[in-house]
Amino acid sequence: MIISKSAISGLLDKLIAEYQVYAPVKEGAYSLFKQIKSGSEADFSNKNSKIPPKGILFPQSEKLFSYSVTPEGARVDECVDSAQKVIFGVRPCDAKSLLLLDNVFKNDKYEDPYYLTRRANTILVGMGCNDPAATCFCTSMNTGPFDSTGMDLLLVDTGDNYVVEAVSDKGRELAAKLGLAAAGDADNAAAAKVKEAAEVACQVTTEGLKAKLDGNFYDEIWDRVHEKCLGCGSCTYSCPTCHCFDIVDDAVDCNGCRIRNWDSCMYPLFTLHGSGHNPRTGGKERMRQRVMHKFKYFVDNFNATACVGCGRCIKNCPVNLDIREVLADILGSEARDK
Amino acid sequence: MLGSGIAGIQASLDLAESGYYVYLVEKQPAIGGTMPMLDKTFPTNDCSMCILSPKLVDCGRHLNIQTLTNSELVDLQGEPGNFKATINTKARFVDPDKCTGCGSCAEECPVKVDDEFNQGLGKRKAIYKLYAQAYPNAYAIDQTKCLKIKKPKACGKCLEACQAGAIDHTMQDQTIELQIGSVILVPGFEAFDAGQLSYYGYGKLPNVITSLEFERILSASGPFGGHLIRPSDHKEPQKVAWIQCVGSRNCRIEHGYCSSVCCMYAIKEAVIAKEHTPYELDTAIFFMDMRTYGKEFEKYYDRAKNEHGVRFIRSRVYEITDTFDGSGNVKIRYANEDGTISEEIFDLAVLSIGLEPPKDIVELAGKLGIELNKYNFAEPTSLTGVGTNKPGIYVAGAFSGPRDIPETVMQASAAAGDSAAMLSEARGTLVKKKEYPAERDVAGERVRTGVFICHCGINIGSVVKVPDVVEYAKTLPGVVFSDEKMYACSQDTAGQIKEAIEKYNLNRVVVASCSPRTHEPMFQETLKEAGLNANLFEMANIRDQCSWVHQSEPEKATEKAKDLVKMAVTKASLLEPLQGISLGMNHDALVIGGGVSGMNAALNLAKQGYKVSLVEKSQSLGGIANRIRYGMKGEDVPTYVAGLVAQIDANPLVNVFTGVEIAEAHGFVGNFVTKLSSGVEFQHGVTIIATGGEEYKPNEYLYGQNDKVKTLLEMEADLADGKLAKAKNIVFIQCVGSRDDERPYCSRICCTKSIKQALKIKETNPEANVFILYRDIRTYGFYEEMYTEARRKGVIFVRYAVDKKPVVEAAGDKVRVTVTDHVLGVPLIIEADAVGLAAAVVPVENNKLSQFFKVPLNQDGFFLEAHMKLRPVDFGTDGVFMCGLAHGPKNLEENVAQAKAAVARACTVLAKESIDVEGKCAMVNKKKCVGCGVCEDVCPAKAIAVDATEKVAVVNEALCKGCGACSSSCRCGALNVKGCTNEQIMAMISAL
Amino acid sequence: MQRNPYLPLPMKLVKNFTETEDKLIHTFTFEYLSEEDEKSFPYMPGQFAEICVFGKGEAPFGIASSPTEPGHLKFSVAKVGVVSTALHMMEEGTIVGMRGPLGNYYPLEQMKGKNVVIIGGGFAFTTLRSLATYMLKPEHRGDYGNLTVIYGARNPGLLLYKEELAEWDKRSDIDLVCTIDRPVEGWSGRVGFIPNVTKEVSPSSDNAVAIICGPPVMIKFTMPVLEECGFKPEQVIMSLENRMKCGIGMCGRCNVGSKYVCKDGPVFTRAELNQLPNEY
Amino acid sequence: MQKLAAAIQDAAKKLLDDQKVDLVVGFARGSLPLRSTPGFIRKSCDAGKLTWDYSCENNLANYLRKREGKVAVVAKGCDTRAIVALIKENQINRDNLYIIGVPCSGMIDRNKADELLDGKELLEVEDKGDTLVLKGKGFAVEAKLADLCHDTCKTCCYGTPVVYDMLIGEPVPAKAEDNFDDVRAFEAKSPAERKKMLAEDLSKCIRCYACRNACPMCYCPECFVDCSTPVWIEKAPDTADNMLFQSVRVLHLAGRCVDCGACDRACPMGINLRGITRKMVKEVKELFGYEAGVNMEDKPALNEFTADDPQPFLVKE
Repeated sequence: MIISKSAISGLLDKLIAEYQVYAPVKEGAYSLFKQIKSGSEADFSNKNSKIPPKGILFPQSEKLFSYSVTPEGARVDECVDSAQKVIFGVRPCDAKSLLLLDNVFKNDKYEDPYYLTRRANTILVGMGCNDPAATCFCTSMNTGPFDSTGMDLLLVDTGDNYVVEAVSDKGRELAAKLGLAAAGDADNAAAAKVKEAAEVACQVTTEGLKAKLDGNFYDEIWDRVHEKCLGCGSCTYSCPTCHCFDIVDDAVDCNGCRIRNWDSCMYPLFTLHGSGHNPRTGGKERMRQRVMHKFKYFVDNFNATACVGCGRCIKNCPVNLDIREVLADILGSEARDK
Repeated sequence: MLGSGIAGIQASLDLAESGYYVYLVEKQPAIGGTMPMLDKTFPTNDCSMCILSPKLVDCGRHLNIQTLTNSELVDLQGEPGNFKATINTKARFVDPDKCTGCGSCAEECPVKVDDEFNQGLGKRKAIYKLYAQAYPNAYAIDQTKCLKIKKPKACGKCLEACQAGAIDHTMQDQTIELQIGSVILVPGFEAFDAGQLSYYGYGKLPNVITSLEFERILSASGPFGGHLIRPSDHKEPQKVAWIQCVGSRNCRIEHGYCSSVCCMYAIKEAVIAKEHTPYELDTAIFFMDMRTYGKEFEKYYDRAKNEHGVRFIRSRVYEITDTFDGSGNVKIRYANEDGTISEEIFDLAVLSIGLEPPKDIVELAGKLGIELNKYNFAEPTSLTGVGTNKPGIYVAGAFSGPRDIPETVMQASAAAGDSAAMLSEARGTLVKKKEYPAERDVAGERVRTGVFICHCGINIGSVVKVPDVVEYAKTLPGVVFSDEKMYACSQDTAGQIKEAIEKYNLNRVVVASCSPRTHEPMFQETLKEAGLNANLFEMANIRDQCSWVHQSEPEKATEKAKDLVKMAVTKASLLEPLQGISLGMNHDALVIGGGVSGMNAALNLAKQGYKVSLVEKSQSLGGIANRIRYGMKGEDVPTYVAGLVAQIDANPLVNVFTGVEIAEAHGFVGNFVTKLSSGVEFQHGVTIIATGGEEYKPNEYLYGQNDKVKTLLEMEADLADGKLAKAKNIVFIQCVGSRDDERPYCSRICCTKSIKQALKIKETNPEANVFILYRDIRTYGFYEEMYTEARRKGVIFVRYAVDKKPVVEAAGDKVRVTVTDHVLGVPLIIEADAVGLAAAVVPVENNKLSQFFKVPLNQDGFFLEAHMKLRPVDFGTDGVFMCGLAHGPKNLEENVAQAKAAVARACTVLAKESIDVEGKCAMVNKKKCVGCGVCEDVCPAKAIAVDATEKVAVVNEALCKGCGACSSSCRCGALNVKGCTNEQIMAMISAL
Repeated sequence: MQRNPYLPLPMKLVKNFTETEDKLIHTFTFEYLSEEDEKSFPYMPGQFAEICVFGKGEAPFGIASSPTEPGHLKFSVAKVGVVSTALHMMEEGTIVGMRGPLGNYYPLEQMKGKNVVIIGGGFAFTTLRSLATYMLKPEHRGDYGNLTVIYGARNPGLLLYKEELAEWDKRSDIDLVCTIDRPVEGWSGRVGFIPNVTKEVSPSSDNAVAIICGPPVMIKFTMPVLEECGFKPEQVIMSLENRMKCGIGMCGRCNVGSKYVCKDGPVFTRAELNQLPNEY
Repeated sequence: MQKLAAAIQDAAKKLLDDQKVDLVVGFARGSLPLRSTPGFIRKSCDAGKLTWDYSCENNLANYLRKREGKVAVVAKGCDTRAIVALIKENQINRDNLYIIGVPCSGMIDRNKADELLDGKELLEVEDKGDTLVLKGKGFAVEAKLADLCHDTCKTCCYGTPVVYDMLIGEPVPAKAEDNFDDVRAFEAKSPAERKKMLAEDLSKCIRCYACRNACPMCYCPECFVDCSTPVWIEKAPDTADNMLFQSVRVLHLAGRCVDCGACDRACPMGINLRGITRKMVKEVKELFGYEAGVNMEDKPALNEFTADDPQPFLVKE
């Protein structure tokens, strides 16, 4: 299938009539995924959004339910969002990240209705990366600039057109609904050429990483890698796979609502127990948790690394603490487990 | 205590806190004296009422001060230590125990009377309260004006209005007898009646008013709510003049003394008036000599002149007349210094009226057998500060001579000190101590709050729907009981609250009524009596902050009252019982400095039975007084000093250390440890700093280069030793090293001292020519008489301008002094045989002591008192006091008084068996504290410091006043004040 | 999709009882509002629930009652945080939210036929009470061998469930050893710290499991004693107390190694814990 | 630049060799163009990792609190101001700190480069003295250093370290005093405009707290935003709460902010945080004549109360 670039805006308008449509919107030098009201708002010129689109399915702050209490009981109204959504222009790394998050929000025992409902009602229209950034290392993290895993449709930029590949049934249905024209062989060939040309220059060695992490919890490498870390949350909040959250009440007297907000394992109070005991007291422990969780615990549990190589944490870190270097340091360190 | 102005209040509090029972006798229906009438006070521009109010409350509530208002002493018999006083109490017609001060009666009273408190500028009713914050907070009936008292069948509206049943028109005068040990006479002063001086037009010209009237105009509680207008036509004045020395420095009407306070209050009024007006107000002060001789006064004068643009016109005012143009403006005709005559028109002229003794004082003095001076003031006997000719009777305040508030307070404390010294054997025998039932342990109990909503007569009830608020309170979390009260503060309500606490097993109490500032302690008392911790109480102010300000919107006011109650209930639920702490108290004293002040302090302490360590850094006692030969009134100072030294030596309670300094000092009130440079270490409970001062060594006027040029102290020695007998021309130059850029303060004593020496010279050699070159002659109080005498005896006074200082040159065996005379405008050349330089009084090096005892110095290097006005010998740091020249320049008499004052203040501490601190102090959450030290810097009580090793702030609970400065400065949230925590405050806000 | 695990079940506080003499621990009894509600809350000893104080938030607490005691839930809670403080102040009759049961439970199946040693210290005795009560129920008692309970507190006033302890003491099918840290007048039981008392009791590890809950320091010193008695890591069962929010293994707070204490725990054997980093 | 870097390396090497310090905190080469990263050198053989160029923007004072042993730090003017302020707050022991001062005439603002390139990716930078050539795939843009300089650096009058044990390089020439034109322009707007402007900017905040953590003066063990007793502020990134967060942060920095711009640089969302902090810097300077951290002697403005303290800030316009 194929869409001409000039038709994108109109196509989005068509979608907006039926769906909540999210697409990259330019904000100064960067772009962000936002719900658009008109197709013309979308802008695909940036390599990727500043903050990942995960917030569309797992908002930074969301109301879980509201309540009011009476002497007889409590009235609880859940606030599950079941609106039909389209995320348009999602990059392969971010699409992959949602597959990873699925594991979290539907574990062996529980299902999170908020995320899962949105997830079920969301169509992902992906967009391949013709020209990956220098900070991208997706190919090292089991995905790639045109990896369509997790998407419903994949758009390949061939210059004047997007060649559209249907990935899932949901994608095919949407394509049918939109009545997309079939792509010619030349277009498909152009797309294949683009795909081939796309080069992720940065390669991060992950070989042996898991094995290393399996045995280096007490290694002194952790004393060093965290040293420059300021302990802010710009890496976790810009990470498409980070999913830690907090639950709070916002209430006047007994009427209020329960809200969940993103939280970060990099914050010192994250694990502070009511008794005053904190199992992760310092920056070293928190940095280790972040790395371990992404590259070991997640692998243990779901057989996948909780990193998609999008490179946002590298760009957003105020002190240029580069996860690629951290991983290299860990791999290069002498194993010396207790 | 005869008189209840600030002197009576201070002396009563000092005595009562030191273990004596005080009867405070006041003619008026409320205590307070003159201070409540004043708007702001110099030199700090503090609101007079605001600073007085806490003392009023303390005094009024004190268990060991019995206030007798509407009362007068009619007879005194017996001996010091055992007097019998007869007191006549006039009928008040209102029972102060029942009256809640709500004011409903006055609203109904039909009789309007000129309000003397407002200087007749406003009206009050026949049933009235002297002023809003009066103690007792009870109304009184003006017998002469009340319709019902004149005709029992007439009127009676107040009776209907009073829901407390406090009014009784049939009340009779009563006479009681008191057994007392001593009398302190503090009747204060009366304002000079400016109508006596017809040339000022007071009483004839509507826009000539007195300074006291002007105070009331400026006052926010005054007749015009602080809006500066002319009382005659309510016009905003554009130009205001002050005329100084009205009824002062005037021998023709037998007011030959200086009233001491008028220069400063006039400057203050001019400055404050300018602040009050949104437009540029022109202010001018017509004066003869600007007498800003007190601590920080000269700087105040300089600021008024240079920053505020107050005009100062050195002149003599001849008369004030009408401009006759219908504007009501006044024309001031005056002579300039050079003799020329000028005129200027002003919208308003303020007469700076002087102070004079109360008219009825002669009679009282007669009853007491007290001698008065020729103006009918009771001048204290020499070098006693507060003594009278009758043992056991002391005098303080303006009645002992015109003086300002700090000096009055100092003298009051001194009188208390002398009185206590005399009665020391009886200390603690008559004082009462309240006993409370054992405190109920409410820890961990579920919150059970009782809420009491007050109608305050009609004050709240007529605006706020109290029953609605009561019902609303019942719905709030933790509230198990809610009720309304006509007067929550009445005696019977206290009983009902106690009953409710018991019946409903309340463990928190909320009262919604008026201001916690006045009423919280009373309600807390009720809780204590019911066996609850006082800190389980919370108050909502639904009167001042609700019904009064929202009178026209009753519905909204009711809603707001509900909110205020909800906030209070929310905070109450988070209140915890707080326990005060009790620390040991060492009852010994340390006096630093062995001059006249230090010795007087040590002796007075010893007389009160306390052990004293007296530390003097030089080899012998006496200090700078060793160089003084004559007192200001001619006293034999060497003999006096020798006498003091002998008494010190003979007193077994005084341990003297000479030739040593303080090497180290640690600790806090009741628990100081001081180490001397000799290695001796001892503990003490209080410290009195009396390190004295020095005479400035001049660099100017050939001093040190020519042996004819001497300082006043050197002159004094020469004079006494007869070395000046043959001198023909003698010149005194004033303000040497004072009132300049380096030392922008007045040294206070030099004018008087120079004149004293000039008179001495004239006495021995009437032919000698004595010249005094001055900028302003500052012979305050009765020293003005010496100035008058000196002029009469031919001492020549030549004023010089600060930019044209006299020139002193060597001229053979003489010294040539050239000065430009202001009157003649030509240089005057004097070939002097001796030149006396009135060198400044300068402080000694005090930095170390300042650090050791955590007490501050002012910019001039003198110690800085806790409060300029009302705590003149105290420091912000508890248990440390000061006196003498260490505080600032003053003469011997004043130093003696201040030494006694410091002792009286110290004894209020020493009399305590332990240091008991109420629980409301700061606390540190060590986990949140970073030890940044902001709290340490901002703590006015020096009660918090960062521990150097632990790097966290540590509170000294004995010193903490719970003011909250630290907690509001602590950005980490590590500091909280118990009973007012961040959490409690946020809970209150969140409750809205 | 299954039931929304974030939604609380309304329950009524019927008893707010001050459990210890320092008044810092209260025991709360909550009643279900309906039979269906009760059916929707099937739990086992060792599980916990998130108690939600409306307006303040929720916090996890181990369930102290036993499924053998129908109709209500019981918790003993120390006053430490916002929610527990609100609970302590709560009027009887107030509605709270209950989310659970959460977490795993003591391995009652595997314990069948074995001797059971329960060791508890201070206010960590709550789920142990649930466990003991469960096993003491006549229909369950036969499933297990000897039951030894070693329980200690600083002083007698700080022991939880004093009346029940007295009853257990009278029974012959449970061997109860109560101890306090220092001698106090009127205390006739044992005196000494849990590790020492455990050493004195010296429970046999043959065909036994030990379940131990208490303050970290108690656990630290009791472990070697159990080892001396021959207990292998597989025979020692513990319950962790990490900070939790969601209780369903998502929010990441109680993540230790690849486990989520809320979902995979809080009950772990010593052997399982040995595999985890010591971040608990 | 190269020379300075070499001098820093030598200094670090010598300090470590002479065992005068156990650690040198300096700048190391970053992983991206126009970026450096804090470097921690413990062995003299590693001293070569230290660098100095236009990208050494981080405030290294952040790494000096709670240090054991003797530490040396490579410090620009703003770093030293923060160090001075932290010494005054008992957070750094001057005796254990060796300051290698390096005069700084301004660091490069990456955001400005990004804006110049309008989202195109910067891959390489060529330093040509007064200009930089910004290169990427298929483009090369030359830009004046002065144009790329951080706004903070443009108004900074303390490029030369205010305190140091060793100074590397020449002091930078004195600049005209900061006249706070930016703040004045902000003040000239109506309250409604100001509110709108702040709200728009702060609506971007994601509450990652990079600003707070990057600030050398924000070091409370528990920030008020994290406090649960009481809850001062909701954690959700709501614009009103974001504004409250920054208002309180600025109040907490009153008389302490050294105007280093670290908050501004750290913000991943490009919020103009310095615009807010500088308003307070200006107020404190105008009212109390105080600038934080410019010398060791002055007492912090809000740590002392005098009767003469100006009060206009208490009065609402």
